[in-house]
Amino acid sequence: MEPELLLGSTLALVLAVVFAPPRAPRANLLTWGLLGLAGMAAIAIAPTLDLIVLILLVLAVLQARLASHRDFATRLRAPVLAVVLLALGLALERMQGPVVLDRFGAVGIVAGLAAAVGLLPYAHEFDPEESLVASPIPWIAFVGPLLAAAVVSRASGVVAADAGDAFGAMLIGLGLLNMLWGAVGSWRTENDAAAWRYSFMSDWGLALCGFGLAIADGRAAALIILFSIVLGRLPLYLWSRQALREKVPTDRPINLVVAAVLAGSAPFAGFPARVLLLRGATQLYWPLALVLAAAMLLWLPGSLRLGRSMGVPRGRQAVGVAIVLALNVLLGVYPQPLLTLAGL
Amino acid sequence: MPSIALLAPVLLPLLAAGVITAFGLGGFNLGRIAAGAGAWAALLALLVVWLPLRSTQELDLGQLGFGSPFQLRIDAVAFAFGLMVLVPAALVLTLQRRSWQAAALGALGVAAAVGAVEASSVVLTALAGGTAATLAVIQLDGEDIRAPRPKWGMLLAAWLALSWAGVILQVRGGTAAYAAVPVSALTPPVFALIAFAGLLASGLVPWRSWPAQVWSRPSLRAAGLVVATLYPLGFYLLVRSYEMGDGRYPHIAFQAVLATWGVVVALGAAARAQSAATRRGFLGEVIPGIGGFALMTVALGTPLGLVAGLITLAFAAAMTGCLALLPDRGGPASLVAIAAAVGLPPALGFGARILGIESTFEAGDFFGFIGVGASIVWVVWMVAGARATGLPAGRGRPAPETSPRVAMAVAVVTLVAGPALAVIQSAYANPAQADVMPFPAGAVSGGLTSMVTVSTVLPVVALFVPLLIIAVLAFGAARSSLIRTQPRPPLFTFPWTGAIDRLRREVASASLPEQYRSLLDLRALESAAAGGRPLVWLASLAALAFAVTR
Amino acid sequence: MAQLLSAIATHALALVFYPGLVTCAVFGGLAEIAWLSLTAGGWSWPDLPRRRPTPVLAAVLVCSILAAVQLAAPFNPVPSEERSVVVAAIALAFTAWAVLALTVELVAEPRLLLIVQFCWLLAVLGPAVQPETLRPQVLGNVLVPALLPLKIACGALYLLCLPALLRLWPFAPPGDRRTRRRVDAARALCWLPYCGLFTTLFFTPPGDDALGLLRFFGITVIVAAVLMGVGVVLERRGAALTRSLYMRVIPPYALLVLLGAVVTSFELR
Amino acid sequence: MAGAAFVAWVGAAIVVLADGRRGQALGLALLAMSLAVLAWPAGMAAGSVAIALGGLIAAVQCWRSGPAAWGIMPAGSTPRLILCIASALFVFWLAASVTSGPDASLRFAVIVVSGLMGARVLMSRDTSVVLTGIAALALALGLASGLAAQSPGPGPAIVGGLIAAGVLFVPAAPIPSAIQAASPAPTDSDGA
Repeated sequence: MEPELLLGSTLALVLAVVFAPPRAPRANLLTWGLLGLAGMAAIAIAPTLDLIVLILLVLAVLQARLASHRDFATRLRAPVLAVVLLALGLALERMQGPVVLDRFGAVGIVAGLAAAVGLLPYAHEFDPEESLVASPIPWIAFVGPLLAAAVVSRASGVVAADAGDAFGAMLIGLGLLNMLWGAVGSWRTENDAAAWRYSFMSDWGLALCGFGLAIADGRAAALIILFSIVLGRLPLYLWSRQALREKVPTDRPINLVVAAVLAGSAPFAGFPARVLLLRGATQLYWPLALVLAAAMLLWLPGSLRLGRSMGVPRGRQAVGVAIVLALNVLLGVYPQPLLTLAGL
Repeated sequence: MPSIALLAPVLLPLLAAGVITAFGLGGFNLGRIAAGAGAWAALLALLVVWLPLRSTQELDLGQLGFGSPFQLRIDAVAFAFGLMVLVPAALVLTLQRRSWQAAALGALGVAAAVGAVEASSVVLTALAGGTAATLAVIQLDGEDIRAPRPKWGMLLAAWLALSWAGVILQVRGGTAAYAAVPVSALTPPVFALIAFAGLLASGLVPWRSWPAQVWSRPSLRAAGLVVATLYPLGFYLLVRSYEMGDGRYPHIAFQAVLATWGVVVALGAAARAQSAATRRGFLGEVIPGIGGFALMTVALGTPLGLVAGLITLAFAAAMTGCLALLPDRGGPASLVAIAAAVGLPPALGFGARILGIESTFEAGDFFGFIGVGASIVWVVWMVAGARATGLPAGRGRPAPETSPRVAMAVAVVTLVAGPALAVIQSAYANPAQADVMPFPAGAVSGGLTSMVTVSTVLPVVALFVPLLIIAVLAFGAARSSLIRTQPRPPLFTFPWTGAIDRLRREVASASLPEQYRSLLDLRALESAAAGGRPLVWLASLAALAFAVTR
Repeated sequence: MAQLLSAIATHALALVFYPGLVTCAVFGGLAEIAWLSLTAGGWSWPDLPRRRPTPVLAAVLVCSILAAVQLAAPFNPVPSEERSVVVAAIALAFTAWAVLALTVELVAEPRLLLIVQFCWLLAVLGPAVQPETLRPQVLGNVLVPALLPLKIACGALYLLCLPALLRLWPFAPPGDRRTRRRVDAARALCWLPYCGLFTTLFFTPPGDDALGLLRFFGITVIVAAVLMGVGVVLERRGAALTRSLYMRVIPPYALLVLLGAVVTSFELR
Repeated sequence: MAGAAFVAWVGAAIVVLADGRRGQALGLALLAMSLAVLAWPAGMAAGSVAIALGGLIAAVQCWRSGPAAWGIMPAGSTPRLILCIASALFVFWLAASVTSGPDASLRFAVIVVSGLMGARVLMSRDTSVVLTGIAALALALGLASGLAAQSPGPGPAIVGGLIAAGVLFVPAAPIPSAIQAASPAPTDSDGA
């Protein structure tokens, strides 16, 4: 799953740089994007979770060193918490002791993952005025997907069988929390940029549920969702920043199409992911599918708001939006090549 | 015919959308020509694929990636519903002027709807139907964002529910393909999901739902197309359910409840129609009303009921095309359209409803009472139709989007199509019914001149042809100038409609009492949860640790 | 093809002559004259011959003859298996509302009329639920003891509704400014279908012979006479009593009939 | 080994309790040496060297930056002291009593150092203190792989050493002046 996500992230970076708005700092974006990609490549090839945690620490320090509205220590808090939790979780899993220790280890890994990505209840502090590269957005939308895939896949070899259920249940629980909070937050919060951040969270909720289901359908759903974050939501957010500053909501058809992409409507990538998620949940425990199906409806109001906040893309940006839409349609209608590539 | 030809009815509108977009970006609006051509070509392709063989054809293009193969199938049901979608869509796309963006979206919507009908499995139908719904919302909002449109959430809920039903079938039965689902997999809960999806997708509710609301938009370009493409899809699911259930729903209670619900839907539409302030208001209720009758008969679970339902749906499709092109002014076009809508004998609507009511009696048990109810609802429709002939026209649509002659022609065709009821039944409805109900007990027969049911024979040609001639002579001799246009009071209002509106307003305006607001201060909650506070993190960790020890 | 043409010719004959247009016009004309003689002390020709007909009359004509050919009248050219009580009921239902198309002022007590029509439909279709057939003569022939009470109750309801449906009640439309009462051509066309349908549904079907003809029309004439009698009584008692009858007596009675139909169906399952 | 684990705790506690550069450097040096000693018998000779070197380089860099003072246990540091003692007792109970196996000292050191360094980073807003904490954390993470049943080799320890050695050299970008003026002055002990 990691190589595919690395590929997706690379493509997202290319899109972001090539079709960036005129006043966007392209060089900065490219430099830090490439650095992030290097870190992600290292994560993808890292053989153990220990190394992944160390790479995560490096990336966190490097990002925290960027000029930002928030101070260095504040920006490092959540990633360091993630590193510590992951490390403690790993240590507990590796010790011989009662089962509850294994479960606590699972808690550490899951909480560490949430903290690394910036999901509830370990959300990173968010400043809407902050530059993109220095903000928590790269964690939740660029590095996070691959990191999560790597952590979950490596953790399966570390987490004891007795704690496997707790591991999955926690992922699903945090997934539901993020889905609900993110969907409601992206709808109700006052600030449009914060709404975008919450919308990432809600998508992550689906991905966590997918990982938590621990069956092929769940993993496939998570992969598609993560791809849609990297190749859909992230570029769209990037291109919406200018309009967010200008605070001019628009109601053109393109805004509705973007809203449809963000809401996971058919035929965009979110839809098959939801179908797979429902299938996985049905196999595991059907009431979960009911809860998921109900929660999936919460995406719409927030997505409509975000779609309207995007303004009317023009010039290169419009081309970029068209490419993102096309990719999402392709992924939504025919995800099989991606899943085959990922061995799912 | 190579099986790849099955793609043509979907691909041709898609191709048209591509061409329109390419030219549109170049500054040329090919909208009407290309979109119309795409839709007509798709219709032609459907006819060419189906008519020579008149047997099921399939095309398998491998797995799509969500447990569902990309398998298309054209059988009699797909053919029937394909026609229901394509004929009115082609009419409105050809005759209404629209921007290239709207035309491209319209063509895409047509392709998606046809895709939903051609899909061989529940999940694929959900994907295509969901796409059609998304495009419908975009079309409507793109045309006029302030005008009424279907609630996106409702449509999404419908197609998500269907997706869920599909994946349950995949998990429990190993497949969600209509033709291969084991009968035991279509359990009551799964069917309940499908029925819920069907009702929501077509807005089949007794209160004023989107199929009625969209007709009150200032412009009816997008509305007509959306009703043409989306409205039949909910019924399609209910018809296909017979195929999955081997000719019946999992429990007879579903038939009774859905058939009753259909009558209630038709009654709701009739009640609103008889109290409409304008003719446009009345016409807006026509499609939901016909839909209610169609639901009643489709849900009965008998061959006659299904045949009647399919004919009623074909009638609804024709009326959709007619109403989308009808101008907001008096004159013969409006009169003929109203006469056709209420089912004046010997119109197609008359024959279809007569068959539908007969089917309830022949269904046995208590279904006959549903037929009595349907007759009563029809009477309300008669009142509404008679009243509507003299109502003020309404809002006044832009002239370029109307085509009074074609609208009148379509209405006249439905009026004079009563004698062709048996032909429609034999060529159109019977094969579809036979596809989904393999056991022919109670099937409709009678050839091309009569409709023979268990208890009666309806000699449509022998009876309706002379009646039609008499009607033409009688109405031809009559003076229509006597009809006085005037505001007309409603005959009745349901006592509880006001209460429902009041309740809705109260719920919408409900707010938390002042003294409790601090408990649910969203901003404070937001800053606590997403503010990056270590104490919150620690507490969360403790909560997780506590949870895993349970 | 010849068979089809022959069928068309037969049905055309039925629609135009017997028991269609001509028969309806003659029967209805006589009934109208009798009714006007009873209530107004005399009669005059309808407006029809002097002017082009209204769309209302056209609609009533089409619907009433369609209903008429569904009757179990002896020598009816339409074969018995081709008749349907639903067709008759719905076609007749149209006739009550056609006038509303012209203007609202020509319909007296429309709400009341609507309620009465609901009750009448129950009376017509209620007996068809349990036998699961819609052929009028089969329904007329039903003599199953368990179904007889329901049949009788429905017959009574039918008769109670007819004065309203034929407008033999003391309500004048608000827009009716005529000083002299004329033969109502539209109503004239409805006498035979309404009364004949009662004979068809609630009496055993007559044979295709002179006696049968006499029996059918005899009963139908009696029904018409009873209706006129009821109409005269209502005229004399005034609008208040009539409204009270149709608002307070008939709907509850119809509900009882409905209940009876449900109970009967349940018992005979 | 038990002594090395104790020294590791002492080093970590000094990092937590000290606000001056000298105190931090001392804690880091003690920590690096003790962790290196613990890594050696865990089959990570190369890793042990990397941890020692990385830790010492970090300690030297730390000695050269920040306020030139020891600053051990300044006023108001009682909560930090309690944290150090309580965490030591808790982790000792966990490593020695709750869990089993031969590497109790290693378990103790990894958990207590990771925990204390995490707490130190979360508590402080001072950049040099945070960086010192991160360097120490990196060393502990490098050692943590030694807990695995099948050793992953010296890779993590070497990477941990490299991070520790390099992290204090990373140049910090200044906070934009406008924001600096608007923000309250950072303190070393807030959150403590």
